[in-house]
Amino acid sequence: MQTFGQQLVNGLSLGSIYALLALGYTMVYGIIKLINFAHGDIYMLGAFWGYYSLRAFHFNFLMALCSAMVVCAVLGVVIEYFAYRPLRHSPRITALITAIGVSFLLENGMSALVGANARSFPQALPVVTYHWLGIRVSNIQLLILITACLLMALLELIIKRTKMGKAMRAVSVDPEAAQLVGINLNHTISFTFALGSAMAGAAGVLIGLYYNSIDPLMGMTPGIKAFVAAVIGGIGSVPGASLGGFIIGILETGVQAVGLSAYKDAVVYFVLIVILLVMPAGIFGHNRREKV
Amino acid sequence: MLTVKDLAVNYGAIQAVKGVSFEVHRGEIVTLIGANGAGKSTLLKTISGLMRPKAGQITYLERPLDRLSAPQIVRAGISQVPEGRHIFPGLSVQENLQMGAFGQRDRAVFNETLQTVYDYFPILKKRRTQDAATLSGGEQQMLAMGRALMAHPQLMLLDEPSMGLAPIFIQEIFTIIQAINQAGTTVLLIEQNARQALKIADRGYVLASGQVKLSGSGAALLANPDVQRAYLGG
Amino acid sequence: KSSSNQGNNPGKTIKIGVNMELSGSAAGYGEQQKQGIQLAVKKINKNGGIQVGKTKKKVQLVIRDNKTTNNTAASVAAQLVNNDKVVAVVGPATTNAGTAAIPNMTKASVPTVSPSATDPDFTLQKGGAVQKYVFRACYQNDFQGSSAAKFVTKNLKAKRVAILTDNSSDYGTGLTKAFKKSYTGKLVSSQTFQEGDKDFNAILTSLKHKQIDAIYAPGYYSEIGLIVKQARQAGIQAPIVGSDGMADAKLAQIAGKQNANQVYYTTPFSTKAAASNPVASKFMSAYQDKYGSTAPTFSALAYDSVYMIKKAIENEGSANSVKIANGLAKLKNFKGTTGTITIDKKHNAEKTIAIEQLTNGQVTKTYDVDQ
Amino acid sequence: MLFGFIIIDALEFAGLINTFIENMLVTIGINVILAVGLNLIIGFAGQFSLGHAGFMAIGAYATGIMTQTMSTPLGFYISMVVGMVIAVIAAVIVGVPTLRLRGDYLAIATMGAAEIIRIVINNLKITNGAAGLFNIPALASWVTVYVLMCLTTIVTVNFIHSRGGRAVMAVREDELAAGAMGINTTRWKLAAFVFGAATAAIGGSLHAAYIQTIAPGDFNIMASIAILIIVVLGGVGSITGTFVAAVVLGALDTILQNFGTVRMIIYSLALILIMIFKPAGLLGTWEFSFRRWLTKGAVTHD
Amino acid sequence: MTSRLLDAQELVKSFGGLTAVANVSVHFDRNELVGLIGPNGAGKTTLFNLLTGETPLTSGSISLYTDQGVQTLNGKKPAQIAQAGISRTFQNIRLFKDLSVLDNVKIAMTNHYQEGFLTSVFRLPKFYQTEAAMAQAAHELLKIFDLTAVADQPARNLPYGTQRRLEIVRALATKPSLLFLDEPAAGMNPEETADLTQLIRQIQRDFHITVVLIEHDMSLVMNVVERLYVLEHGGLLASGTPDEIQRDPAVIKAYLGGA
Ligand SMILES: Nc1ncnc2c1ncn2[C@@H]1O[C@H](COP(=O)(O)OP(=O)(O)OP(=O)(O)O)[C@@H](O)[C@H]1O
Ligand SMILES: Nc1ncnc2c1ncn2[C@@H]1O[C@H](COP(=O)(O)OP(=O)(O)OP(=O)(O)O)[C@@H](O)[C@H]1O
Ligand SMILES: [Mg+2]
Ligand SMILES: [Mg+2]
Repeated sequence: MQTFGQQLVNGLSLGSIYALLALGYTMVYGIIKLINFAHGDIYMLGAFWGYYSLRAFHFNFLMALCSAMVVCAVLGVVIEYFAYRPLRHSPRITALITAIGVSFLLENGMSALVGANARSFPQALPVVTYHWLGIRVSNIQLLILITACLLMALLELIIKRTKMGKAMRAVSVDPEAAQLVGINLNHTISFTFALGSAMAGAAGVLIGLYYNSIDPLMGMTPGIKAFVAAVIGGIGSVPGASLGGFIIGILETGVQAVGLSAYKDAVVYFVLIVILLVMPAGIFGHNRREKV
Repeated sequence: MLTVKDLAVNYGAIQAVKGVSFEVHRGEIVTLIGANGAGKSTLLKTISGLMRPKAGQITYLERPLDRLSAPQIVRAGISQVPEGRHIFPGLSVQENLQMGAFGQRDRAVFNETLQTVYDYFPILKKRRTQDAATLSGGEQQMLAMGRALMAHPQLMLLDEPSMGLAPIFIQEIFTIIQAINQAGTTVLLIEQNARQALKIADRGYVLASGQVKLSGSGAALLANPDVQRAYLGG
Repeated sequence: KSSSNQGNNPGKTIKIGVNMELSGSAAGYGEQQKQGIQLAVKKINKNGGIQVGKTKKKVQLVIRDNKTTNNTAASVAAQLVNNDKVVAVVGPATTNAGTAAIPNMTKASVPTVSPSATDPDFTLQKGGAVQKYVFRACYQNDFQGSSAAKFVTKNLKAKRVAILTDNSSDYGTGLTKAFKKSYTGKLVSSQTFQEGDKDFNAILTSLKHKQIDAIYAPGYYSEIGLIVKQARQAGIQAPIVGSDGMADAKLAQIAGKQNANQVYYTTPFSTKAAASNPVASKFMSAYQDKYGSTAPTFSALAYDSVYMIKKAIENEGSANSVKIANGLAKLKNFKGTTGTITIDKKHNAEKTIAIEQLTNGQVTKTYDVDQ
Repeated sequence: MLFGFIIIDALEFAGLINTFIENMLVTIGINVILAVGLNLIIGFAGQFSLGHAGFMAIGAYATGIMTQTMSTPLGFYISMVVGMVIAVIAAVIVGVPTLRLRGDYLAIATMGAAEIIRIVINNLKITNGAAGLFNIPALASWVTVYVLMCLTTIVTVNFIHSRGGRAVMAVREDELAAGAMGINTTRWKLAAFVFGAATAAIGGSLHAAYIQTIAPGDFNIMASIAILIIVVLGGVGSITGTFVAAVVLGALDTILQNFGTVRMIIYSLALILIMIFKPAGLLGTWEFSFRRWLTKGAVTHD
Repeated sequence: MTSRLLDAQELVKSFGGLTAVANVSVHFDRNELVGLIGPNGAGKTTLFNLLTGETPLTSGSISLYTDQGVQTLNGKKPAQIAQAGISRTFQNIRLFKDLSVLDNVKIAMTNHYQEGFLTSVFRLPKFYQTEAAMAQAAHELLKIFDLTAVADQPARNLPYGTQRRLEIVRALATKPSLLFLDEPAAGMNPEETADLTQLIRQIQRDFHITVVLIEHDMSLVMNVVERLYVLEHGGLLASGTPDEIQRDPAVIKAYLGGA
């Protein structure tokens, strides 16, 4: 029972990381139907920004977190402007390849710039471990979980309640009509990228802090997993992305807990396929069957 | 109010509009009729800023429009009801109408306009919380018009509002267009249903393969034998 | 048809190729090796080069990236031997890329020394005969794995061991296989992880209540560092024993000094022993000067690889590639940074193995394992 | 094609082609085989598959394992056929459920399926786990690769220009309308998918027998993406484009070997720029005057 | 009843809470021209979708009378129903836009010209024979509809009206005994509509098939059909000859309007 509780905590912390990343994926995909392959690498850059801002500029943790969000937001906007905007009217698969190119560029650019080696992240917050019924929870795990939930709620609020959020929804369903009611397409898409990339930046710093190890390739695997999470949850849906993240986190934890660690990813993909077969648009996605 | 001069528009290599000129005066209903593929929709899209002209000028209230983006043009007072309705599925009827007033900041004005729209289209009020995707074709058409009205346009561009509608709806739509016009909005109307359109129009232009072939008052065009043969079914 | 069996000959300079993982998943390790290679060549050239017969010739490096993929490694090998006409190659770092390079090296009769390909069969042909042009500077897995098993049994007196393997390369799986072969105690659990994994909490939690005397975790420092950290944070105090892939100062940084306790690893390159090894201590300080950090094992192994080639040239008095291969095969008691190396019949590097212990992130003790 | 073969062979005899160039040509040839198959699935059938490397792995391991004991050319071809058969079975198992999905959902599902294949290979004894297989007998030469490249391309192009190809393209254009025309859309989607998988297995077999080393890591997501890049860069729906892109990328990759550590940076920049300036791929959907090409193809075959 | 072609009994279709088709029974005889009208959202297209298998039935039964006897269509896939001899066009044109006009027609003939996989992949002589036969049949159809000149053009290049015509040709190429047309005149001007009226009559006469059409353009409907069904709110409001329907007060109130 204790072990079970502990594993649940493990699963939730891992899940909240996937969720945080999946949020950005789901937003960008929701609006321009682009699998933003570079999203995981923006998260990597967020982690590196945290690393340097803590070490070189001696920021405190909160400042590092917020500045990483800002830097990544700007970066997301810049990437969108140069790499994706010119392709807005091209086949989507073209933009996907460009996204892959951007991802390669960020990974290898960072490797060339700072070296491909893993490095340890400055411990900006002292680790405090709480014990509760024999379950250990660290303050950083709580921080990640709470941040993930807060950001998710905030996003949902932005999308559902604010004007920009409504504009985002309008652009995602019909960009042309959105322009006809006075929505600026470019601003809206830039805003989405900024928001999604800021999430990734926050995730980067939090994960740097949590695992204490960052490297230029760190975004690759979590990036793909986060996309899978977003798909499981129903891509385009904010609660779906979070749910998907938690499902994957708990699933991976569960599989390892029963001793099948070698098949951890295989199980995740298997569950992905099964979920898609039952719900072809993910858990929260609406499967709008084409009306003839 | 709106002057289009020697306008030419291309889709890649295809020339869809080849030097079209016409005018719309304040308070009028002007209709453009013409066969399929004549370039009518392309023309409207160019006026509303969705497409860029290859040559020619568009001036609106003495201002050139061809440099403005689509959202800026909406703010300048032109709103379009696009071909095929293009309502926002997934958003409720009321949210769709809110989107129509996207550039609008004043809450009171907004409420007032919303009331007007609901007065024109009482059915929309009944369905205001419903997902717009589940509306019937006629209701969607009304929603599209309502949404365009929410922007408080001075000039409204309508692209085939009667397409695919039941006869009873068609009559209603034309009645509403007249009402909107009476309330002070200038209307540029594109129609396949030329007879109805010319009946309510002050003036009309006939477009064929990207060029203006004929123009005149609604009544004159209705009486024109060429128009009768080609566009009114004999 | 164009390749001769005479091998390549040097020109004005001695060209040494580097077929290395500079991008892709093993880029981190490849980069460290590149640093070691460059350091070695710089030093050799500063001293005038390599003595070939009567003249001294400078060394010229041709560095090429194999992207950590097999077909690029093969292609890079072909380019190095055919176009660049190198007389010897250092690399690749991984067994997979290394074996992919072998056919082209053999075709051109140019030797290759891998600093870190550990698979026992790496240097062997299918029937078990030795690959004439393939050498390595590191241990092979069997040696290191069995040493770890002995240490765990004898020194740690561990009766119940859990294994945590890096399952994404031959390195971790090979060591595990070797460990399992010679460990006689009880294997409580055998789990795996992937390169790049960051979260080991689930596995560790499942181990927690299993009364484990030691954990054997062969892998690289980037993951093992996290395992150490998360294990200690989860309250697992059992000793963690690993392999030379974690012999890197970064391990303690990633794990956190307070967590890096009771951590052991097998290594040829003992930083502690380095004090008594003049070659090693010189290398250590040179590395510190150039890169501002403690030299990692991979750099040391790569450094040795270059010097092994140098030694072979000097012994043979020729920088013809076939001769270099002969020289490498006959290398005996070569004093390297990672110990005194003798190349055996199977082209493995025989050298003593040490086990280092970390306490609060510092190497506090070195054990010798006798074979 | 025959012509190209003669030229390249002549060059080889003349000593102009060394192992290095041959290596490049073989890589290009194998990539053509893989990308032509994927282009059939993506470009012609309109099914976005991201799992091509999984089927390639099956072919590669079939050859890697079987030629350990049957190290003769005959053994190699038998292993290739066995690989194709297994790949076909796997493609049916994967395809029947997942091909109901659309667009990116299908992509992610096929990617997952390929990863499952890879992970299973990574954990099996017979495949030697993560260490992979090496010392695989060198049973594929440049000639083998070239002939098989021509053969698979001809067969694929013939398929595209037959009733099946039209059915498959109808599914791509409008699945619903295709169904209403009496075309069993599931069956034809599956046909294209299985066909592509079988050619991927051929590519895998050749890869194993030429490089002589295989490991599960060779067939990961990035490997699938690399093939996808060739297809998109050449032009989705253009077999000629696939050829051109495979050659361009193969040459680029080789040239970039001279750039040491920055090779991947240049490569990724090139990728982004080509896509931005040539969004439909190098050749769009243009095909090299294939009437003539086809007759020529038929001649070489008959 | 020898001339009966299709019998649909008590069809029901609900989408979640909404009943789009509620207990509708219709039948079509051989060589008939039937119209289906009703307000927007009445369930006309949905009814077509049910009859062609595009949308699964909630309940009801559909029987097709063929030379081999009665065949139930319940639960059949669209492709199977098409193979059984029912073809259709779509409310929004759904041609294979990037393919040539000829290929559009050939695709519809897929099931009538079998060529084996190996035959086509290895280009055995039979392949060339089959292809030639198919091409000839396709060209004959195109000729009837005056499309020979554009046979090699991609479908997307055709003007709207021509695309609609091609959609009808494509549907005919499957050799149906029953053809459903969903708003064939939508977006056409009166002149084009008049041409279409002619065309529909011609098809029905020359191909000896049953045509059922949905249309809002009364000039077309009242001119060609022999019989009409009127739907409203998913239910059958009326049925009868055009004259009867035009005078039916309920239909006038719900659909035709006063004018
Ligand atoms: N996206 C496009 N790409 C290429 N050509 C196009 C595109 N849209 C329209 N066209 C072509 O431009 C011409 C004009 O089209 P447009 O839609 O303006 O005609 P229209 O008069 O509105 O016709 P309709 O009555 O069918 O609405 C046509 O020949 C059409 O084929
Ligand atoms: N796939 C679907 N999911 C949910 N509701 C649907 C679906 N298809 C149709 N409906 C609903 O069923 C009702 C009937 O639609 P249908 O398309 O059959 O109308 P119609 O009679 O063809 O109208 P129109 O003349 O406008 O084409 C409408 O209210 C529509 O919104
Ligand atoms: Mg139009
Ligand atoms: Mg309908």
